[in-house]
Amino acid sequence: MMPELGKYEIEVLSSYAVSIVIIVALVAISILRSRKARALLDDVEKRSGRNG
Amino acid sequence: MIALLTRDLRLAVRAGGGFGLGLAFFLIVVVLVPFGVGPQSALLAKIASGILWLGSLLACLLSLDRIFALDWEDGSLDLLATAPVPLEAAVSIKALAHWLTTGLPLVVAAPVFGMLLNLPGPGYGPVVLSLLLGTPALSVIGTFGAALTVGIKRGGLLLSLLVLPLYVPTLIFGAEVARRGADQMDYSTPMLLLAGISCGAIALLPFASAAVLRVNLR
Amino acid sequence: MIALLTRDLRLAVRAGGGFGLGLAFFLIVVVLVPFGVGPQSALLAKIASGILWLGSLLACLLSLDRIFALDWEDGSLDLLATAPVPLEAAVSIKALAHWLTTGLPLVVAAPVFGMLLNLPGPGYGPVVLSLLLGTPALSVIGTFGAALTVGIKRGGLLLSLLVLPLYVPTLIFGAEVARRGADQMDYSTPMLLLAGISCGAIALLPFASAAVLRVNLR
Amino acid sequence: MASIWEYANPKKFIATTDKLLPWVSALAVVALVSGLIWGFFFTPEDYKQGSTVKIIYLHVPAALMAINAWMMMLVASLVWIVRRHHVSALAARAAAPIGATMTVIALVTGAIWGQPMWGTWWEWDPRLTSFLILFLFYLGYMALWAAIENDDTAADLTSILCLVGSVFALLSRYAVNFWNQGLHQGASLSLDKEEHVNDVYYYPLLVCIAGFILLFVALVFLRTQTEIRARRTRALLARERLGQ
Amino acid sequence: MELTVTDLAVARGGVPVLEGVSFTVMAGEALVLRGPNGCGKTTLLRTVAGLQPALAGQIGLEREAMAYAGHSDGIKAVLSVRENLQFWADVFATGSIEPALEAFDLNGLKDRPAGSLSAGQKRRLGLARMVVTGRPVWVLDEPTVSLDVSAVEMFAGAVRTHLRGGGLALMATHIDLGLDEARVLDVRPFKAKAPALDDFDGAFL
Amino acid sequence: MELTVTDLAVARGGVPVLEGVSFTVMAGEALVLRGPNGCGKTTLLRTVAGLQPALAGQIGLEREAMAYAGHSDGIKAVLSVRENLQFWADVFATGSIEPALEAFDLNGLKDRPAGSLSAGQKRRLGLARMVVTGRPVWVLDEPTVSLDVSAVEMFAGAVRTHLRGGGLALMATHIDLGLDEARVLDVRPFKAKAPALDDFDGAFL
Ligand code: HEM
Ligand SMILES: Nc1ncnc2c1ncn2[C@@H]1O[C@H](COP(=O)(O)OP(=O)(O)OP(=O)(O)O)[C@@H](O)[C@H]1O
Ligand SMILES: Nc1ncnc2c1ncn2[C@@H]1O[C@H](COP(=O)(O)OP(=O)(O)OP(=O)(O)O)[C@@H](O)[C@H]1O
Ligand SMILES: [Mg+2]
Ligand SMILES: [Mg+2]
Repeated sequence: MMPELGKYEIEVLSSYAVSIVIIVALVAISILRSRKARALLDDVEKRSGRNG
Repeated sequence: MIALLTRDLRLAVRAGGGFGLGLAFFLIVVVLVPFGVGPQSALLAKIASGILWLGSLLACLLSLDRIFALDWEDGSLDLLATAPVPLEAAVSIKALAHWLTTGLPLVVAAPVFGMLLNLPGPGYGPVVLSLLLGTPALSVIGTFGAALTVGIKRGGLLLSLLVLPLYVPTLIFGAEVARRGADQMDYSTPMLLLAGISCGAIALLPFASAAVLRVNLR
Repeated sequence: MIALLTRDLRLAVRAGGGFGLGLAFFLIVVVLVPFGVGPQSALLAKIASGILWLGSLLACLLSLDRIFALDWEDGSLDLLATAPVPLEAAVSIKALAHWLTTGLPLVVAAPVFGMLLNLPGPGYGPVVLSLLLGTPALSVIGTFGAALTVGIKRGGLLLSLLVLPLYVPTLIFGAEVARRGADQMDYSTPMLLLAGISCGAIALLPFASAAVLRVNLR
Repeated sequence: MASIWEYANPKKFIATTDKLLPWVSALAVVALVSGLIWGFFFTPEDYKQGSTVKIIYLHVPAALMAINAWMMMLVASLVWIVRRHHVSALAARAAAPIGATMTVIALVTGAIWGQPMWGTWWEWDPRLTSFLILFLFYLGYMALWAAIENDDTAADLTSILCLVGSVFALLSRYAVNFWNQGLHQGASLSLDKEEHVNDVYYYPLLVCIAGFILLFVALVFLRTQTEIRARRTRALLARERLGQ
Repeated sequence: MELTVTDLAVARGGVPVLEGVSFTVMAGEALVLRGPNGCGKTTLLRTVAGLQPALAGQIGLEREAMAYAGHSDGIKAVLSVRENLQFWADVFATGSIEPALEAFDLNGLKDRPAGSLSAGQKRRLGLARMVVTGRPVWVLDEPTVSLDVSAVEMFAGAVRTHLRGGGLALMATHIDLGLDEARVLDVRPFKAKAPALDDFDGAFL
Repeated sequence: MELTVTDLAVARGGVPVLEGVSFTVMAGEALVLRGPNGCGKTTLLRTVAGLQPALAGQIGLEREAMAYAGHSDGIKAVLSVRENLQFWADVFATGSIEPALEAFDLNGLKDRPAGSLSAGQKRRLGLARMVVTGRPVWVLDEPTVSLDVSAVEMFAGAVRTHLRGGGLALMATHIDLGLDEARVLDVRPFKAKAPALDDFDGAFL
């Protein structure tokens, strides 16, 4: 399954690993922030809907 | 206009000696470099022109936050903005005052500091020339950065972060002129480019700075 | 005490991102050096360790004026001086906060920047080690300088002028450790001296800083 | 009748992107996964570069997106300056961290690639150097956004910075070229068949690039929504305080 | 010359603070704004003076007619009192600073660096600056803070001179200004109402 | 507890400003200093609070008993009202900030960044800080600047509470503090006389 990477195995694998980790982190942070912002807004909207 | 210039110069001289301090910082950078990289004079001669440019760039940078911050804090900037002077002119005058108190002394002092760094003989002319052409651009670009960060308390580091990348083209051409001069090569092309950048920056950036200042004063 | 530390860290993080900006300045210095001295990697490798030290020294320096100036302007320092906390302790805490927001990130980032400057392989360890030993001294000495200039508006350049000569011994031994390390020579002597300077500064300078601060607050 | 500017209304923007987002993200995942798998598992080694050629599937798309993200920010900034649509300012703000991340990926993969190819992690090659400068511009732009409290002021200042910065970034590109001649590969994506890389690498590369573009679009949608919501939350909280 | 403000709405930190503010100040007249802390007087004055944009409504005069003095006085500590005033006189091209020094009794202090003045003396210098601008509309935010009784009288005298010369003045204060003839406007009725919630547009409110 | 000041002489910028100042403030008492602008009230208060040395004379209490509030309030714009107060409460190890928030009606503002407060609201925060210091002697320089009528009442209430708790207060002001029971001291009689010219000693005067 795993392709033969020859003497550059470390380089290729590490660049894939680093890039994928960075991209996944970016996506995860974006999603988390989005969730938080959504929840906070819902909260505030509900509250100010009650009061005002 | 003249009133603004004289006031700025007067303030620079009275409040902690405008002229002297930029120079002193320049001197210190030049003195510290040999401690950092070691005292071999051949090595120093090679990097001398570059260090002179870097030193003057950093000295310029450190004095940038004076341009607007004090006037902002005490409310003078609000008043200047409503005064019967176009803000573009006021910004240019401020840049000029900065150059007179910081850039010009650096140009004058560069040969002396060059000596400390074993700058090769033919290098002196080009170094001074390139600084003379380049430091006005540094002042004008710096004024833009100072206008951007004027509302931010102790924005000093942010200011550096914003301004230094903008300094890159000036630095590259300026240092190239100085280096080629020291190597006795032809330096007319980078010098023309340097002059072009300076003229462009002086002609256009004050408008951007004034616009930014208006936003900040809202 | 802890309250002071957390407040200072909080202020550093909120007001213009304390951690990031010192690092960014370091990065910028490292990036600009090749533009100044030219891109030859052999030359860069030779001066790399020195430039790393100079860069962290300058990054430290630029953030010094934050230590007391803001507290002075808004009157907090008057209040701190009469608070039931010994001023020596308050000063040490301020230095610690400065190191945590400026020195420590620099130590951590140094290897990455070393790469940009083609620092030779064996140099990494010694550079990081010397910065780890040296930056606390830079913070403590800087706090002393900041205490000296606390009453002066925009004392930034004056502060640099006062502090840089005090940084010379630290710089000499620190850069020596880094350079010998990069050349694979024995660096235990300068390292011991560097550690000695750091310990001495940390143990004694807070008393001087507190004394100076008391004078300035009169 | 429906002008494109209707989407400049925050509510409308959120409603529309809510509908589009699942599709765009799904497409992005499909393109990315298939392109990377194709590239990683099913392409041969290059006779010169060996297996390192596989890094191209990350490196080139990331580098392209790093530049394009800045372009998009430039356009959005212009839209904000000229038409003052809040969504475009917020979209520029949302794109900056993505662009910065792409720059980091390009730099890191390039550095890893450089080690076997040029024998060094870093070389002051013009292309590499101008990327480093681009990264600095991203940092400055984001720091300025973060440092200013008033959202409209921040939008104005950052968009002017983006304009001025673009001019200087371009200048730096030329300056850097003048300063040092490079080691880096020339453009290999050109339509000219003679120029670009072997087809074996070319097609999976195209798929990867499409994947990165879709990922970028999806992230910009998501993050712009976040910025809009955060801004509305701030406005509501402020109004609430006013009530007291 | 008259200053007509119609249906003005002002905001601070993105939040509407006052709305529907309308008033007219004729030449020779002074209007004093009153209202509890935080009701928006400073915001209103800054908007009228052209230092920040209005949310809605019109201000009858352009900002070149206004001179504004707020809490910070624009005083340079290292320049002398005379140099401070002379600078503004030059910028506004109004010539002599003698009348201003006279009006606020600064002749005895004129060669002192401004940084060594007491709080009230600094304030007097800040107010003297209004005189040298030569602008017809004075916009003053809490002008008599830190002033003693005799200095408040000087201030009232200076405002009266300004009004007699065809100028007009708009001021905010919590304390007595010594200007009994001035009209008073309470800004409380103009407090901005929270806007309807679902009106979610470009302004995010 | 009582604060006795005997024969105090104070200087600013090297120039003697007041001399021969003597007074006593008992626990539960408030003393208000009055005098025209520039007569030396601020200088006297800073000296009593231990922020600058006296030229001559004694101050009965050491400075660890004093809490001083001047024109600048020591407020950090980026911290919230609560964080600002909490910090001082921690430094002075006095625990809860609730009473202070209560006394100056800051509960509604407590999560706002202090930088976004209006002038009067900032002042209230600055005064609330006095409460959390827990110090027996309050030294206040023009405390009610920018405060509206109701806030002045809050201030008077807070001072009365402090006095009832055995504290004492020393204040300078030009306007009414709402504290009718406070004793008033006019500092004009203590104005320093120019010393004989040939008396040129270590102080160069
Ligand atoms: C470390 C920093 C590096 C950066 C910032 C960088 C940047 C870039 C950029 C911006 C592109 C796209 C250019 C375009 O399409 O016009 C690119 C493409 C490419 N890079 Fe790099 N690169 C780096 C290192 C390397 C190294 C070390 C190698 C291999 C020896 C390499 C090989 C390539 C190849 C083969 C392409 C595709 C050719 C092309 O489309 O231009 N890069 N790189
Ligand atoms: N960034 C902000 N976000 C929300 N509200 C703010 C912000 N900045 C100021 N405010 C509020 O706006 C209101 C108006 O403030 P303004 O300074 O105009 O009041 P003022 O009438 O001048 O009060 P004072 O008499 O105390 O000077 C205040 O309630 C203030 O708290
Ligand atoms: N460096 C200096 N040299 C000479 N005189 C000075 C210097 N600094 C201050 N003074 C003077 O000392 C005097 C005392 O000032 P102080 O601030 O104590 O007055 P104050 O009573 O608080 O006045 P205010 O009511 O205006 O606040 C003032 O007349 C001031 O001008
Ligand atoms: Mg106000
Ligand atoms: Mg006073």
